Amino acid sequence: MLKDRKLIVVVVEAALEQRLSKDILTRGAKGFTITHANGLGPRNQRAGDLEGGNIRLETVVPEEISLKILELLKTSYFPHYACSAWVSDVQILREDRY
Amino acid sequence: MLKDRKLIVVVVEAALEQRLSKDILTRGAKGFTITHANGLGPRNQRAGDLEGGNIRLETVVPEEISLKILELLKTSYFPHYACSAWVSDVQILREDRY
Amino acid sequence: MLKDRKLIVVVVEAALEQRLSKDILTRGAKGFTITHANGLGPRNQRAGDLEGGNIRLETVVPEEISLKILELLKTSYFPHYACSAWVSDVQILREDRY
Amino acid sequence: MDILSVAVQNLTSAPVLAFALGLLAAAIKTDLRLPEPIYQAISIYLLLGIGIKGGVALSNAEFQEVGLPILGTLLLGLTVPVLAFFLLKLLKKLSVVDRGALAAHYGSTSLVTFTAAVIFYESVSISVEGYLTTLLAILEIPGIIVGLMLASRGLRREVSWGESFREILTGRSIFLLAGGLVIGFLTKSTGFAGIEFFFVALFPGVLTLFLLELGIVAGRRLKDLKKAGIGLVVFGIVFPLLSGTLGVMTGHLTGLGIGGAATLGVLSASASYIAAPAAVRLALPEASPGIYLTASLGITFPFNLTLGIPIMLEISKFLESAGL
Amino acid sequence: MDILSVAVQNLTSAPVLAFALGLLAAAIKTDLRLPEPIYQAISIYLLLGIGIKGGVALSNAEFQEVGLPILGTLLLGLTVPVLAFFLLKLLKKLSVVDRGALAAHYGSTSLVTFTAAVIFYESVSISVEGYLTTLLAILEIPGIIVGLMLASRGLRREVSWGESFREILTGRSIFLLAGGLVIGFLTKSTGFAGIEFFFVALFPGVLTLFLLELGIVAGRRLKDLKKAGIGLVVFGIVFPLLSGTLGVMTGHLTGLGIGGAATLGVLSASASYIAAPAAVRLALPEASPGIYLTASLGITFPFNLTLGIPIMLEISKFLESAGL
Amino acid sequence: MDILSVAVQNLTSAPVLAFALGLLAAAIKTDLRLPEPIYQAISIYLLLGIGIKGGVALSNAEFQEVGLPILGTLLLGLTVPVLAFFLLKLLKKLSVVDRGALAAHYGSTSLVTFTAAVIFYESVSISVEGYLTTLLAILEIPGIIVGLMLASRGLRREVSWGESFREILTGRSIFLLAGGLVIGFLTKSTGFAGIEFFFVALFPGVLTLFLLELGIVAGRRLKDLKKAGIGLVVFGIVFPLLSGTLGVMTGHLTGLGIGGAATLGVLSASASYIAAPAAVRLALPEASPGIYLTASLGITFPFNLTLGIPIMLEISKFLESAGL
Ligand SMILES: Nc1ncnc2c1ncn2[C@@H]1O[C@H](COP(=O)(O)O)[C@@H](O)[C@H]1O
Ligand SMILES: Nc1ncnc2c1ncn2[C@@H]1O[C@H](COP(=O)(O)O)[C@@H](O)[C@H]1O
Ligand SMILES: Nc1ncnc2c1ncn2[C@@H]1O[C@H](COP(=O)(O)O)[C@@H](O)[C@H]1O
Ligand code: NA
Ligand code: NA
Ligand code: NA
Repeated sequence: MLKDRKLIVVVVEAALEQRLSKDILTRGAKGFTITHANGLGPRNQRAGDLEGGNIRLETVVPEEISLKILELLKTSYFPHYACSAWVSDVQILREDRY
Repeated sequence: MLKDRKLIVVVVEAALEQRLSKDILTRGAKGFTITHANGLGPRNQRAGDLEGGNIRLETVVPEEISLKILELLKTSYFPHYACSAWVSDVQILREDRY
Repeated sequence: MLKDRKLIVVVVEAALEQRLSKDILTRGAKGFTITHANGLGPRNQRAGDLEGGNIRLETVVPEEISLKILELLKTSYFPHYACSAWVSDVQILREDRY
Repeated sequence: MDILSVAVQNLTSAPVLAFALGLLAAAIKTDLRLPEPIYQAISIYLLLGIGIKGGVALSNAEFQEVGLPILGTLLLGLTVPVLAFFLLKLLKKLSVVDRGALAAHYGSTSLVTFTAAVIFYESVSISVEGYLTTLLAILEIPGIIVGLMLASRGLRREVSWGESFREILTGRSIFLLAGGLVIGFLTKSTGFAGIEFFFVALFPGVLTLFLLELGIVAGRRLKDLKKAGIGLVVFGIVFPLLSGTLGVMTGHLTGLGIGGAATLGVLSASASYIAAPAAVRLALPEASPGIYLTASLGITFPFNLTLGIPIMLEISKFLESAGL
Repeated sequence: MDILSVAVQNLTSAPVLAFALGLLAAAIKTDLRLPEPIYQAISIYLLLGIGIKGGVALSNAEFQEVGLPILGTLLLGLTVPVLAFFLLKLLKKLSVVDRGALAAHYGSTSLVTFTAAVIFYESVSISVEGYLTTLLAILEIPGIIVGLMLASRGLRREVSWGESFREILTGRSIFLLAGGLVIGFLTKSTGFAGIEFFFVALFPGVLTLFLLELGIVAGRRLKDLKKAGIGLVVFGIVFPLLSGTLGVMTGHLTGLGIGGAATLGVLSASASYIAAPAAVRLALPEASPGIYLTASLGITFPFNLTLGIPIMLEISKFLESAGL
Repeated sequence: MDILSVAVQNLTSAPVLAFALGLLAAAIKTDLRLPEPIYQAISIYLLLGIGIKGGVALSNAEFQEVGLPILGTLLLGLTVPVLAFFLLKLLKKLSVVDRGALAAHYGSTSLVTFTAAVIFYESVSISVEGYLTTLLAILEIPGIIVGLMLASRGLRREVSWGESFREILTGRSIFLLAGGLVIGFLTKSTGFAGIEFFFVALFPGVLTLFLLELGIVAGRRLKDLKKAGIGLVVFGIVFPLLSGTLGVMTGHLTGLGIGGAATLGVLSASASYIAAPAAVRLALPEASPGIYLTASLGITFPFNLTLGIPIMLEISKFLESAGL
């Protein structure tokens, strides 16, 4: 009864919350969950030290959508922004929601 | 030395924090971790816009418990509430704690 | 194009944020992400009820680093502190960052 | 002061303008929000502060003075939701469960509307009996319970009343209001002097910030108005006038002054959007938040805040002059 | 005013009643909590505000006036934890490490107890020397260090003192208190005028909110009382009387007035539940928080807040009349 | 009062000392931070409060009084970033994009510097026209846009101006300032009376807390100074003197008093570190935050806060006495 999906986690500076959310949805994700986060990474160059840390966005999507999102990150986020992302396998119950 | 377990992540409207925590424990989970979250999903109908967003609960459990929790979600949460959930494989060190 | 890595999630009482971050980096992790969390576990004995809950630290690392971090947790954190940890498989794009 | 200039003065008060600014913020989709913990802290501040002030007032009041108004308020709390439930039958589209949920909201009351009314009345030199807060606390709960019970007739499942009652009664709204009342009653004017600054002088300013946030939240609800339908909009404006008038009358009949009766009218007219939604969401998940939140927060709250408050005052003045 | 009416007035002050309300909230398991960021912000506000006020007072004081009390306080800070450590031998169940941890807590001091005492004394017209804050800052640290050192005799491992000291000294409590002292000392009464409103007039109200939260946290500790055992409860009540009396005596001997000596008694009697637990948790993970937090926050804090404060005042009056 | 004692009084004011304490906190690596939601809430409070106060002042002002200063300010907003952009050519290492980003920051303005200036001037009995807030709001935006446009000459990609403008104009800074102005203008002195306490009396204290946090953030920037290079440090100190003098002159030429002209000087001298970085980060990700944040927050902000404020006052006094 469980179906396979991909979980993408993206950590990015908080100023990009709106933009990333929109971009993710236009790539075909049907939903996402965001928590506020802090962190450290190899780049660690950052605007808005004042404007609060990172966001951690996670979205459960079919594999083909996950590839589109990764492509998006590669072209529009990784080059300029403090951004981390990873993908893993998850399983879900309600197929039509993800 | 690492043992296999299941990780269930449940995202649900914050009003249900107490109820979900209790339900998870009665299904046999020995612990859980909760963070506050926001999100968007296909349903997106929500009480307490005022009373703060979602919670993201995660619990590491043996496979049989994970099935019970999914069953619980299916009968008592999915039909009525804004709720998302996914399962994945994780490994842990201290077998008797999870 | 995707490379395999390990994701370690550590949940620990918030007082240890600084110490854990430093320890993780000295074990070879190149970055980490922290969110604030609450939770319940089998031990549930805790200092600083006052000083706010747990932190949830996650770090994407190569397998050999993940083993070092687990070793660290086993010797310096599990015996004394409220601490949970699990490991899973993830995939990343930019090999040299993790 | 004539009715028009009172209305204008209310509409140009800082809290109401802040609410309007919040609506605008939602309309043009800024990302402005009061952070969640601040929102929570302000709620606690308002509830505890209002409770304490009410308790101090109560400690200065005679029992016979307070007895009748309390009784009248209890009656209001039981009548208004029943009235709402049956009047809502006129809206054919609504299920029994949704009607019960709405009844729970309109049977309960809104702290912020109450506060805005008291601040406004006192700014136009109309005094309000201090123990009105006690009536606020009394009006908070019964309507929710009546509404839930009415709704349960439309349910095909068993309702666990025990758990629901526990959740309602240990909810933070009622706990802080009641707790504040006791603190105020025990600490009296002497003990209150030291904290008056924090809980009185800051109050209107804090309320202004809070209304900015409520404006944003209400503004987001407005997009659901179309879905909700014209019937609900009419209900959200007309019903408060009805229940408000009932409240003002109850006030006059039980011996409150002009300001007190008007405030009881506002209490009765206002719909809950904090305690009731939380209770309804847990006990009645079948009811649609898109309906009850839109009505209470998107329609009735702005209406009361802007027009209801001066209207209740006029009704109260009229009844007084009519010798009631 | 006789002792009884002083005690009653303290028990019915708004902060103490708010603390009681918090205990109740924990007992009936409401989900009421002050959000974490608010709690943190209030801590910063209290520490910085107290520091600044103390600094302003210090800028108005003569050195010879302050020198002796500072010396006496340092001595207290070294004596009290040693006393606690050895008296705790009477509780057979406690390990050396747990005794050291308790010594660290009782050797240090509680900002909120101090504040409540000063506010209360001034409300009954007993003046308190402004530089008592300096003594608070001085009493904060040494007790913790002494306690950790005593505890380390029970450890089978090496302790990294360097890291521990760094963590203690750069902790936010001491940093804000000391920083506030310097700000106040430099800005003087002139510079203070502009911010007095925020840091003085609001103070009791903010403290009331804070004590509500502390009541909730202390209430959750109460369930551990049974595990802790009767011995610990007795210690948590009797020891503060002892160390408090020592403090009052030190105050009188070093030239403080009635109010100042009573306050130094309260400082000495109070146990830390912010700085000490943080330091102990990091440096002494082997010690059980169930013991030291329960004692300091669950027993001694409520005792001092309700009874300790008026008792220290009586002891101080008594010593004064005894011509000490 | 001579210039030196004015400077000393500014340096020993509570807000400036709190800023210094924050720098120290960063230097010794304490973990002290104002929690994020508190920081956000204080921003909202400051912006809305300043806006409202400005609006009330505007409602009391004559149009002809305000017209010229507004025009002059607009001119400043367009001139200063262009000036910055071209002077920065002297720093050979900087790319066109980085120069544009810096121009955007120095063309815009800093709310906190403005506030500290007004509070300080009034504490030394120099009155400041209330509608200066209007000028603050006007100076916020144009500089950012000019800076972005200048920077875009160095980009090899298309810039989506539409999206960028939307993000800038719906940003919370400008929305709250402008919204506050309207609220204040409509509610007038009468409506303001009730909230004056919250928005006026508390203001300097809240600002003190805020500056503690800004000190910490600025302190963390200091470690980037070395990377930034001596040229940037010089620019961060000399350019504000230049643009500030331009501002004071504009003030005198358009009819402002001594205090008003000095404040316009401070506005012009100050560099944005909230609105501009947010806009630049989104629209110009190629620009290095290590350069623009370090310059505006790490160099220019502390300079203005400590020395710039009294210097602008002296320049204003000098120009006045020179009969300008
Ligand atoms: N190896 C990692 N594991 C988890 N999170 C990371 C890792 N590296 C970077 N991050 C997160 O990604 C953010 C951006 O990294 P950076 O682009 O290097 O500044 C950091 O602030 C962290 O929150
Ligand atoms: N595909 C998804 N990936 C991650 N989180 C999701 C997803 N869909 C929904 N959610 C989360 O689940 C919550 C409830 O979704 P919904 O029931 O559609 O309102 C949302 O607010 C999101 O936080
Ligand atoms: N099975 C679990 N799944 C997820 N988180 C857990 C689990 N057990 C414990 N935790 C987290 O680890 C923290 C420490 O647990 P403990 O050491 O038992 O107090 C708890 O507060 C939870 O946040
Ligand atoms: Na009602
Ligand atoms: Na002590
Ligand atoms: Na400028």
